[in-house]
Amino acid sequence: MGYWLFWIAGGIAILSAFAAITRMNASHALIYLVITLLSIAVIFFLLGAPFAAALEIVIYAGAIVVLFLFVVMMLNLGRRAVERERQWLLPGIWVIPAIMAGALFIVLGIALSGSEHEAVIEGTMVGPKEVGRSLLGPYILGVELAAVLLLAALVGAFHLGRRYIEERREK
Amino acid sequence: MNVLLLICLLLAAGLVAWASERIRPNLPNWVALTTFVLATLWVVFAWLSGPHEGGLYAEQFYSWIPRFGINVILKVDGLSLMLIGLTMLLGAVAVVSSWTETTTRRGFFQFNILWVMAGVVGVFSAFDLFLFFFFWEVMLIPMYFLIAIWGHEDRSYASMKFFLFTQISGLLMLVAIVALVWIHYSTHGVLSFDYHTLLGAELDDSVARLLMLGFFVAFITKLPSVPLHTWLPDAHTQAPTAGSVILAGILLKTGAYGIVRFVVTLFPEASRDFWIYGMALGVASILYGGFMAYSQSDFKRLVAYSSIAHMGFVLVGVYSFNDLGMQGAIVTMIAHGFSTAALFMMAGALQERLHTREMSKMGGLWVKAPRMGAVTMFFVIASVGMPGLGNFIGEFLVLLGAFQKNVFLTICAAIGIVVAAVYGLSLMQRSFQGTPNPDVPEMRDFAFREMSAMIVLMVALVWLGVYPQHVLSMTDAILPMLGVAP
Amino acid sequence: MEGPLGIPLEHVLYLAITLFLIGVVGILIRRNVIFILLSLELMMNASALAFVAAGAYWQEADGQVMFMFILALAAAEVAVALGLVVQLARRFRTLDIDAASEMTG
Amino acid sequence: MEMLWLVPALPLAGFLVLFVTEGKLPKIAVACIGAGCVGFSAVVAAVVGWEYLTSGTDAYSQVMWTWMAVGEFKVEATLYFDYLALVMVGVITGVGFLIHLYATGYMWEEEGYSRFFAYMNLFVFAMLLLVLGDSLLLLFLGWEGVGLCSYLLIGFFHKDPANGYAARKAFVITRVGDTALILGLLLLFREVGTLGIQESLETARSIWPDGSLMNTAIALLLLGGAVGKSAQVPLQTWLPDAMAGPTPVSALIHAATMVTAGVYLIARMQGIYLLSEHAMLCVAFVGLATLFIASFTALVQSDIKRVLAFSTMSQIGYMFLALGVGAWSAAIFHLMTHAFFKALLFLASGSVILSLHHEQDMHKMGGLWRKLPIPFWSMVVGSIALAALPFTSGFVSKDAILLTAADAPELGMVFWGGAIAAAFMTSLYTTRMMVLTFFGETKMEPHDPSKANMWLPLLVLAALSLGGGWFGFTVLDSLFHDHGVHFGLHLDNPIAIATMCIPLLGLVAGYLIFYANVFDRKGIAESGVGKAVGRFWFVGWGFDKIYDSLVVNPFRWLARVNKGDFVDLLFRFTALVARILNNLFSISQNGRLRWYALTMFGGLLLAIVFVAII
Repeated sequence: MGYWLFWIAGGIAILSAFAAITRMNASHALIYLVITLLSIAVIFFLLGAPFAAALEIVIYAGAIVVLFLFVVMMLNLGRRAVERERQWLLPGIWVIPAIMAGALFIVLGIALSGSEHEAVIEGTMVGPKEVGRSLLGPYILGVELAAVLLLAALVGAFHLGRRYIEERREK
Repeated sequence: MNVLLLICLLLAAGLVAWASERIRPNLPNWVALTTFVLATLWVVFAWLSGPHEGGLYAEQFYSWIPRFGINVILKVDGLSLMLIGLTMLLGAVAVVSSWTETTTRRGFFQFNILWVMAGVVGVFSAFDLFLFFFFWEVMLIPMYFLIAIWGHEDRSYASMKFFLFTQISGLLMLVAIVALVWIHYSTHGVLSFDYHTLLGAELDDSVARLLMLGFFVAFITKLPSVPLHTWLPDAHTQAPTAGSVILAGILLKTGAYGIVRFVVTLFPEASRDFWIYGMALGVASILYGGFMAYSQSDFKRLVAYSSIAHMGFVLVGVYSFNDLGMQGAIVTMIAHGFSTAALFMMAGALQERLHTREMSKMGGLWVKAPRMGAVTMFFVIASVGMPGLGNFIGEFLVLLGAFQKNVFLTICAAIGIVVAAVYGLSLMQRSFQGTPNPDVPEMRDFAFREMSAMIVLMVALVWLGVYPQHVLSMTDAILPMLGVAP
Repeated sequence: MEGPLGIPLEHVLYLAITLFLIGVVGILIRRNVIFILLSLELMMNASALAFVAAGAYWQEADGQVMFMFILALAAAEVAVALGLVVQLARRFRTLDIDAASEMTG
Repeated sequence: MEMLWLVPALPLAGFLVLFVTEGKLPKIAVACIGAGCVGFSAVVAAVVGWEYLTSGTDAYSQVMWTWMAVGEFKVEATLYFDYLALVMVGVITGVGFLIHLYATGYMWEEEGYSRFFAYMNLFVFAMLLLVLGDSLLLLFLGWEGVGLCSYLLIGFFHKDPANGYAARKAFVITRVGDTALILGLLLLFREVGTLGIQESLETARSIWPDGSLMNTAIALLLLGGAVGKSAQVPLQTWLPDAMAGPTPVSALIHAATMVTAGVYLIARMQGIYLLSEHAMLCVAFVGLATLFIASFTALVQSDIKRVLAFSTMSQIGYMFLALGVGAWSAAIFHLMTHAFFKALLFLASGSVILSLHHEQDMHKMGGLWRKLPIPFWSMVVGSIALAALPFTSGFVSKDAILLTAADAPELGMVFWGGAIAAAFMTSLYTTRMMVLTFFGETKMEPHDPSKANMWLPLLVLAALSLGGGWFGFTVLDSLFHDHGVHFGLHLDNPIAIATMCIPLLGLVAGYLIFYANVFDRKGIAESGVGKAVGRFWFVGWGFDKIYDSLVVNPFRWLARVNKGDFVDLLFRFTALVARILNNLFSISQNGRLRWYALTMFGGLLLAIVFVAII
């Protein structure tokens, strides 16, 4: 049961991911991305990581992708952008990336299938409590660093945005 | 005498000079000049008051990185003291020579000069190999700035070449130092960069030869010797006057000093086996440097190549492995410091007045500036090796020492004296004698400032030539330490 | 969740690889910055999936901790990257990433 | 005799004063200082000499200070005074003073009056140091010092590049000889262990009682130095060009003193030479070759100073010959008399040249004997002394040389024959010079600039040229302890009579050829053979050409070709390779994000494949 659920969610994730990178309209692509993220959240849930699944939905789908959408809307791309996308996305451009991706898939597949014993995920739940313990225990330094990273991103984003705003004001 | 204090004084004076530019643009010159004059007096005072026990004029020990056996060990023996004195004196001369030449960013300029000098003093007194390497780099980088910022038309090429040559060869030395320390550590179990500790390192012949080559290459690049000399003509030609004076007068001596202090003593056997190559390189430098000097048409370039020839004598002297050769090499180092520094000052003065170094655009300058002519004549004669002036003493002692070792190479080196006459007189002829060039504008002659610097150098050369005993007796005592039978 | 789920670890990893490669292909074929960033998000999710799967297999929290870090990273990246996108759009009047190819060696 | 140090010190002081004042003194003061200090030096020398002669000691030495001491190598700055030094110091200060005096008048109109006397005084100082130094190194100091002054004074009129060239040529060629000398010193020190002259001579005698190869090598190397300085074959080519200097310089440096330094050196080191027959023979042959070549060359020159220059070379050749056959005192004696009469000739010709506004070509002179009486009669005296007519000083010394040479074992007649042929030529070219300059039609109108300070030295030198030979009989003969040298008249010996008569014959021949025009001189000179021989002689037997094409031109060519330093090519090549690689790789650095992503992806693929294969 869980196994089939997993592959249903995984298939949706793959299909929608593929759709996300091939759409001409950025908004549509982002919606497909949200679908991918949601299916991944389902998989997380299946794997016994409900906390991760929740964060996936809340922060990824809910915050980050929405941020994308805001920017897309702000830039006001419209129909001409779609036309341009169509010109850029020529069939020939696929060839090399596809070959390389295929090659990498085959190589990794060989590497993965090489293992002898069957590794099966039991699906035992690891709840938020353990995650929290672990985060603020052995990983406390990582948390601090992540905080610094976020601060840096904050400052950087502010800097980039402020210039934009000031220049607009001058006009 | 506290060497560390002297080094700190120079470093601090550099900062003060940099800052003082804000008060008055000319103030950095005064700061630097005062510092150098004081330091010179300090050295003279130390010399007059004589060495302590063990023949050292100064000895300092401070712990630095004890974990790796790295300490600040500064010692000044006769050789070091003499070279430090030369450094400080030429520092003052260099400052005087660039008094009006440098007009932009004088503060930073003098800062660089003072820091180079601090590095040089460190190099001459460090008895810890790590500290030595540290100072070796300290003197390199300000020098790079001096060439790269205040140099002439081709400065970026020249400064980069200078930097790459010295840096790469310096890295070779670093590898050799680390290897030496490591080998000593693995046999004796003591991790130490101390010179005197490392003297006792027992090395295999082949290993010793390799390590010796590491040091040797670094030092003959700095010296420089054929075939690693090609950075020098470019660097000298492009450097500002003060830079050339320091380069020729002092920085080249660090190479010679390194050979005397480290190559010969740390690897006595390997160096002794190596003598024929060292001497042959020296002879090649003498002949090739002299020959190249003749073929140049640029005043400074000619003098630069002549430096190569003179430093060849140092190499020949050191690798004769006897007291005569060694003493000759030391005297040559000092005398070359004076004579070539003066010639570079002259080149700088000419460039300041005529805006060219090309001798085809000079000619007959004696008529316009007889003092400059006479002074140039004096130093050309000195560098040609006229008896009674310092260079002759050095070169003669070198030849005398080398003759005991190998007759053929000595004959070749002696031919270098003829070549010296050829290029020296051709320099004189093309710049100051001959038909006065009508295109040359009226130029002012040397005035008090430049003349006083020149007189100091002239007196020093005559003193060295007429009574070299002061210098000779100072190094006499340390000859056994340098692996040379007294 | 109770009981044996029975998902082989390899399968989850195959899924992660597939998603990752889709992201890579996305980066390589698109010229629009927005799509490139989007592909980047995909790749990050793929790796997050691999982490979480591994954590689940060992029944430890570390996989999820890594996911948290990836999340923080993604948030930071998106914040800066979108700022850059806005600048790019303003300066070059296009979202073509190849327009901003001035930083050549 | 404690005043000995003053002898060189006075000219040095003069030099320093003139050097420091930078030509700001009035001319009269410069003249007083310049000539005065040499004069005082002469006086001091005379006093010292008198004390020395009356004291009866063999030698007197005065230690001044230890010049340098390294291990076993020790050089004292010591002055050493003996017979040889006495003669040399007498010549240098005495003749030197007269020439200085003359120069105060000669150079009056020239620029750089003070500079001139500074150089001259420095020269006198160096020359005195050369002859007084008791260490070969001190001698070498003087040796190089005089070379330097010679260089400075030849190129005194430095505005003309030709003078500068001549000066450099002189310096460099003598430097070649000096290098040999240095090597000689090195070898001497290695073998003998000292550079003190007296000390090394003694040691050499004791360690090589029968001579040795080393001894010969040392002697030949010293000879190399002497040959360079004294303008002997094969390093003689600089001397004629050195005549570019002012005439008093030619008189002092290139006739009376410096060029005879080589003779002094060999005489001083006679202990070394006496131990080596081969070296002696070499000295003699060098002298013979030079005197022969130079006297022929002098015959066809047209520049009066060049005639005198070649004549100087040949006279020094006589001295070398004398040294080679062991006639030490005759050599030194000829050095002295030659200093008298050659200085006289130069100074007199200088007066002629000055009166003709620096015209030196004899073909443009003529008929001057009535208009310039003092120079004329001085020249006459100098000429007869040069031609060694009986009872002049030149005769006494040259006669002694020729007769001793004739006595030399085995090769005696060769030496004598060559020398006497050259003596004949000497008379011939002297006559030619006199005829061309002073007789015949007047081509230029002279103005007589003579002042007392210019003609007085001429008179004194003329008197010495005539009567200087008496020194030989009275003083020198007893001072040098070599016997078998024939001073005086020997009418019992046919060789001696021939020696006396042949110069006279030359004079007569000269009179017939150049004055009476008995032969068709022009016809001979313009015939094919005559032209070729004349040209060959004129260029000094082609030595210059050989050196130019063998050494000078290849050196210059190489210098021109290699101006950029071929060693640098290696490093430039390295830099070039780095740059090419840089260009190559920076193609990939195109700033396109997707290209970077693609290569990263490719790299990842490769890495994984690599790991998977392993």
